[in-house]
Amino acid sequence: MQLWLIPLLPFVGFALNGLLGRRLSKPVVNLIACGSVLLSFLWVLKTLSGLGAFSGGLEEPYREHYFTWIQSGALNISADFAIDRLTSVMLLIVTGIGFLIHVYAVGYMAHEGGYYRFFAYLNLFMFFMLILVLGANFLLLFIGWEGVGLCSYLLIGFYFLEKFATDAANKAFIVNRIGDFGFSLAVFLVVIHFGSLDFATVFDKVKAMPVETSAGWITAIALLLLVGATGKSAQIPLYVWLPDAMAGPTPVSALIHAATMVTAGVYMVARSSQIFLHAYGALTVVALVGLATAFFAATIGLTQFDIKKVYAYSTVSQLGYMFLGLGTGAFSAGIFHVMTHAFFKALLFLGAGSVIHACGGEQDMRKMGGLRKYAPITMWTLACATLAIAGVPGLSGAASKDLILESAYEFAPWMYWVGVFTAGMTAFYVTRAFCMTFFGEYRGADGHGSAEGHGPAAAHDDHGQAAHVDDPHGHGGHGHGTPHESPSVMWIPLAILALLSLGGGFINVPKFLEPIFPLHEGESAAWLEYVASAAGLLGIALGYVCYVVAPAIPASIASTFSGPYRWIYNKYFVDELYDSAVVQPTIDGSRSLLWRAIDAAGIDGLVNGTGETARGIGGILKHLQSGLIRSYAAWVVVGSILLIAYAGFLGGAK
Amino acid sequence: MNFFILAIIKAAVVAFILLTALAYLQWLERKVLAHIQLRVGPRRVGPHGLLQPLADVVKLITKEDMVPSHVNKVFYLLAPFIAVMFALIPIAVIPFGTDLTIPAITVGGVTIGPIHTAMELTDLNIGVLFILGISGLGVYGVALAGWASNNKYSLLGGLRSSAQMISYELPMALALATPLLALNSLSFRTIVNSQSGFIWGFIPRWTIFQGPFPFMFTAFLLFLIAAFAETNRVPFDLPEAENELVAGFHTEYGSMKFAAFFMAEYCNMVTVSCVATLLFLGGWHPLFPAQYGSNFLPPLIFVGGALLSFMHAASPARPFDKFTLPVVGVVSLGLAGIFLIPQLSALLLPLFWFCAKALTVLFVYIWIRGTLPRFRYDQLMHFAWTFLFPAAVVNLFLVGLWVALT
Amino acid sequence: MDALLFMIFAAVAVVCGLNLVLQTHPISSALSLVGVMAALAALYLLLGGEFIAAAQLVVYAGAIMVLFIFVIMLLNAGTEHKALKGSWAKYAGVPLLVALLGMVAYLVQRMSPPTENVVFGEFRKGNPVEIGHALFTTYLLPFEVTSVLILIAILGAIVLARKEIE
Amino acid sequence: MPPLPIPAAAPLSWYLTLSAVLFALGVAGFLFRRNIITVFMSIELMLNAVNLTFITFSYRLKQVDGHIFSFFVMVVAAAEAAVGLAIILTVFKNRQTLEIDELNSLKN
Repeated sequence: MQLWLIPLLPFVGFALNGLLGRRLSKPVVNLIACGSVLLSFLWVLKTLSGLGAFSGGLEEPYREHYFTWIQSGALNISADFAIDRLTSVMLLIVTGIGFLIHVYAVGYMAHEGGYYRFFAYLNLFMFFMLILVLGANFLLLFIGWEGVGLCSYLLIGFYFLEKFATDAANKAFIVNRIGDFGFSLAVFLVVIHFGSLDFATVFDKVKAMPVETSAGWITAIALLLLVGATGKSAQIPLYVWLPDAMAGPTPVSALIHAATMVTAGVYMVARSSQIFLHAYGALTVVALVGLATAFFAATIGLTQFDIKKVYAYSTVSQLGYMFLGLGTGAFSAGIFHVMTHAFFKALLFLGAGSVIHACGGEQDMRKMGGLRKYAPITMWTLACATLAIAGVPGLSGAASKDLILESAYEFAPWMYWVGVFTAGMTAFYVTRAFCMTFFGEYRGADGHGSAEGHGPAAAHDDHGQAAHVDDPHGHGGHGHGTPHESPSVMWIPLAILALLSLGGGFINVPKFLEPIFPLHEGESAAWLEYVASAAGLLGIALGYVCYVVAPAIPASIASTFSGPYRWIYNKYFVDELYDSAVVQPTIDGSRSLLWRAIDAAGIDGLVNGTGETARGIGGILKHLQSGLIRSYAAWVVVGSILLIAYAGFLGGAK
Repeated sequence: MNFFILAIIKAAVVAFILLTALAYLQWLERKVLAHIQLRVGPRRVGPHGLLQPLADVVKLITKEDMVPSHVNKVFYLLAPFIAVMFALIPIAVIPFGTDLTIPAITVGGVTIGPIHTAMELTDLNIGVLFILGISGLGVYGVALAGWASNNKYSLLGGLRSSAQMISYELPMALALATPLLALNSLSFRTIVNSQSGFIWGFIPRWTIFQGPFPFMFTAFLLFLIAAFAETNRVPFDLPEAENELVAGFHTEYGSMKFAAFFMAEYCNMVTVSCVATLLFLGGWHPLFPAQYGSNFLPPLIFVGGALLSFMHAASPARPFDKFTLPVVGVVSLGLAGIFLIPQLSALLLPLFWFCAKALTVLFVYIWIRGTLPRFRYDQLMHFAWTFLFPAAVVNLFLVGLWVALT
Repeated sequence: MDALLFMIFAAVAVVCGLNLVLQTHPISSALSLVGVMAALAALYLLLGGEFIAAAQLVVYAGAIMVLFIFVIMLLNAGTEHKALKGSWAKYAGVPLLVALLGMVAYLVQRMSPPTENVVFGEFRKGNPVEIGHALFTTYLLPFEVTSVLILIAILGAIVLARKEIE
Repeated sequence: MPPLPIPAAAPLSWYLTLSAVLFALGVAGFLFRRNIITVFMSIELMLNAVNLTFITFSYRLKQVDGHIFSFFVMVVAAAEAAVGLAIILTVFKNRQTLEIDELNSLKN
């Protein structure tokens, strides 16, 4: 089936763009970037149809062995790709959405510097993501995991002339390292206890073991895996990097930080569902983490004014939903939500991007408004996404969210209620964002875009990274006084995604995933759905009221509950907390202990001492190098004499 | 110690014949050139200048053997010796005919023989390689002569010739390797023996007729061209280009040393023609099978020659030849008679064929010299490296392919 | 007989080698080196290395040394004058070499008994057939590699020696 | 003819000793000569000595490999000579000298 072709195609695109991109013209770069991803998507389709995934086939994982990679003692790690139904869902999401976003980016990045660099990174990301999804053992998964982390770092810091972008990139990278640390520990534990990293063998061994009710090795592994997942999927306590990651270009936020990469944690947990199912405690922790994340992120989302920040927090909270689903044993529901979320969240971000594009780089919703007459298509597509995420019955968001909530109810009713409340909040803030953006009057200054975007953009259009020196929001919009609709290359993907997020709910992913995650029976009471939907609709209504009908209400609420409001508005001061609790001590410790004591005194002393010694010896030996060839020859003769004397007389040769 | 005596005798015989042949080769060359250019050539000394070579030798020996003051003595004197030495050595491995058997003869109680020996000084089983190696050393003579005589013309000549010889040695070796590939041996005797017989009863199974037709023939031509250059003959005689380099490397050489270079050159010519004969032209195998009377060709030729000379002698138009031509006729008649003696004919026929072929090649040498102008130096090198060498390689490759496939 | 031949050619080789070291003019050294090579070729024949002897003549004496002489003529290298400043190696060299030589000779005598003689014609594997067979079966890869090496050498020589193109 | 007063055949050790002598001569040439071309030729002399050793041992071991090795040595020597002489030409072109003692700009 040539699975290797799937990741290879984007890699080829990366290689071409990365190496030759500077010399290639933009159309060629577009062709290479999008074409490679499209080809890979088509190849995925071909492979899946060939494996009969669409016709009820692929019950058993299909596996391709390429070569033995690491062979040390009993440990035998081979480079294998495996594809089962879970993988195929992820593959479709990654390549499909990825392709749409690539196309979108062609329009969005049209005026950016470092064009080829951007698309090279995107393709590289696709490559690693596909490796992550296709890998048949933990090591390949880990490689993809780190690779996507790298690409996310590169793309967040795409405008690397901007302090905030580089800071955000570093933050994301470091926070992820913490998670990856846990993940790698988990991998080591797996090696120790199962002597293999191959999914199939490991999970079979796990299946053979009893379910751990109390803490045990499997629990430890599961928890460490969870740490990794929290890092990658921005769960409490490691979610802080995702909102800052919005410093990257919007397509990146859509592709990496909403649709695909952040769901890698979910995928990983689902992939190792056997382990979690055998570690009851860990599963509960997953559920709790998910629920808490969903709730807190939603509350923060209520108060943000940066449109991308809002969607970022909503992403965090939706991821929390997914983890809630996983934790409550509804793995298929979680994956289902991954898919639907990919649809509408990508759409939200792309719509946001389109809005930002329309406003010439403005991201603050307080400076927007009334865009519905300028950007109707954006509005309608964004409306679809908003309704979908708000959980309006029948739309994609509702379908998956309800499943999650049902399983949460079976797990523990209070979780269900918190989830419902969160759903309401979600509906509220997305509606808020939508209304602030599209209703009312345009609050942005005229010529604002051109003042800030056009000059530098025109000046820096096609030489490299310089394009963003004076454009803090990172979008060198092409100047225009009034907002305007985005080009077709941008809204066509929006339209497709809108359709998907409307009808995506009817793709019965749980049924599809049944061979892997048996649907848990226990017919859920119908009222659960009604309540959830009601919450969603209520949230929408409230949002509409607060931000269209009576715009004064939010301000008054904020003033009355000023304390909690500021608290929430500043994201519970979590960043500051981490800063004071973790970062500063680390810095101080490193400065005082590591730097002054160990590095300066110890290591430098050692190194310099070595250098001094070497110099001393060299000072003696330098007389050997007289520059006269024949003296060298004489030395050779001396050496040979010694050798022969040794060999001949001291009993070398008998 | 029979071996040594035999060897010495053979060496003496071969050396004598060879040196005489060289002298007369020069006479032949002058005659042929003269006739090509519608002159008569030497005819003062002896009838038809037949004694001219002797006269030349005497002249050269009796000349003052002067050594210019500015030369590097040692090498100046060494050079001609080197040249002659490496020119003469290769003859040692060249077979002239089939084995020679002399029955035991008793003269005054001393019994000699019976002697059975090959008609060559030694049958080296790597004869071809040997000749290649020695001829490679031949360069030193010329180069040293040019350098030692401390004269810019000579130096240029020496440099040119050494460069030229090195350059042309490659194609020559490759062209030589071509028949070896097919005949699959390095010993001349084996090579010649494997060329006996006839294809379809009348085409001699010589190398140039063997294999896929054009290749061996091409190899032969390439070898001939390269050999011309190796021996510094026209059209490749730049090292001694009289008119531009004032005779190149032997400007400063007089008398016998000068003769030594000439001997070396003609000896090389002989060697090359012998090698060509042995490797390509079937050595001493007759041109057409015996049942068509190839054994009676030599006597017929000699008889014809005799009749011709008698006729000329009879004609009043040639007063000078009244006595010489009848002598020639009688001699050739005698030769014809000898060829008819069965015991000797078995020995002489191969010899005849061998000499006939070698002489043909030598005649081609002279002919070319009478016909072609001289190359320019850059043309020479260009020709060697851009045409001759690739052609030889391709040819060798094709033959190798053919050998591998069959 | 063999011993006689050996002595003759060994003597030639040693004398020529000495000459190479003692002569002050490069050309003389070069010619004596040619002499050494010729003598060695004869010795190879004694040792049954027919092909290698021929190769010695063709490659070494016929090509390499001609190249040397060619260069010497081209540069018109004169005799070298006395060393202006001698390095210690010159003075330490002789005893060192004597020591080396003595040791090697002693070891050789000790290791190989004088009874095992070199008889001409006892070793028959040196003919072109055997060599070619070994060369194109066992040592095919090194052979090809050497061809590449030679190609590189040709290129290098051309690049180094060509006239500077302004 | 009276038999010669020498052994019928030369011991193997003679050959080895000869090659040692030649090698030492080569080293001597390398040490004492100052003309770079002569030094180069001394190296060739050493190579030849080594070749002789190869051939001798290949005779002793009755294997052809020694010949192959010396053949390779020859090939390498040819390449070396080509490049080395080219280098010498270039050096002479730039420095107008062949004395290795004067080619010491690497020193200090």
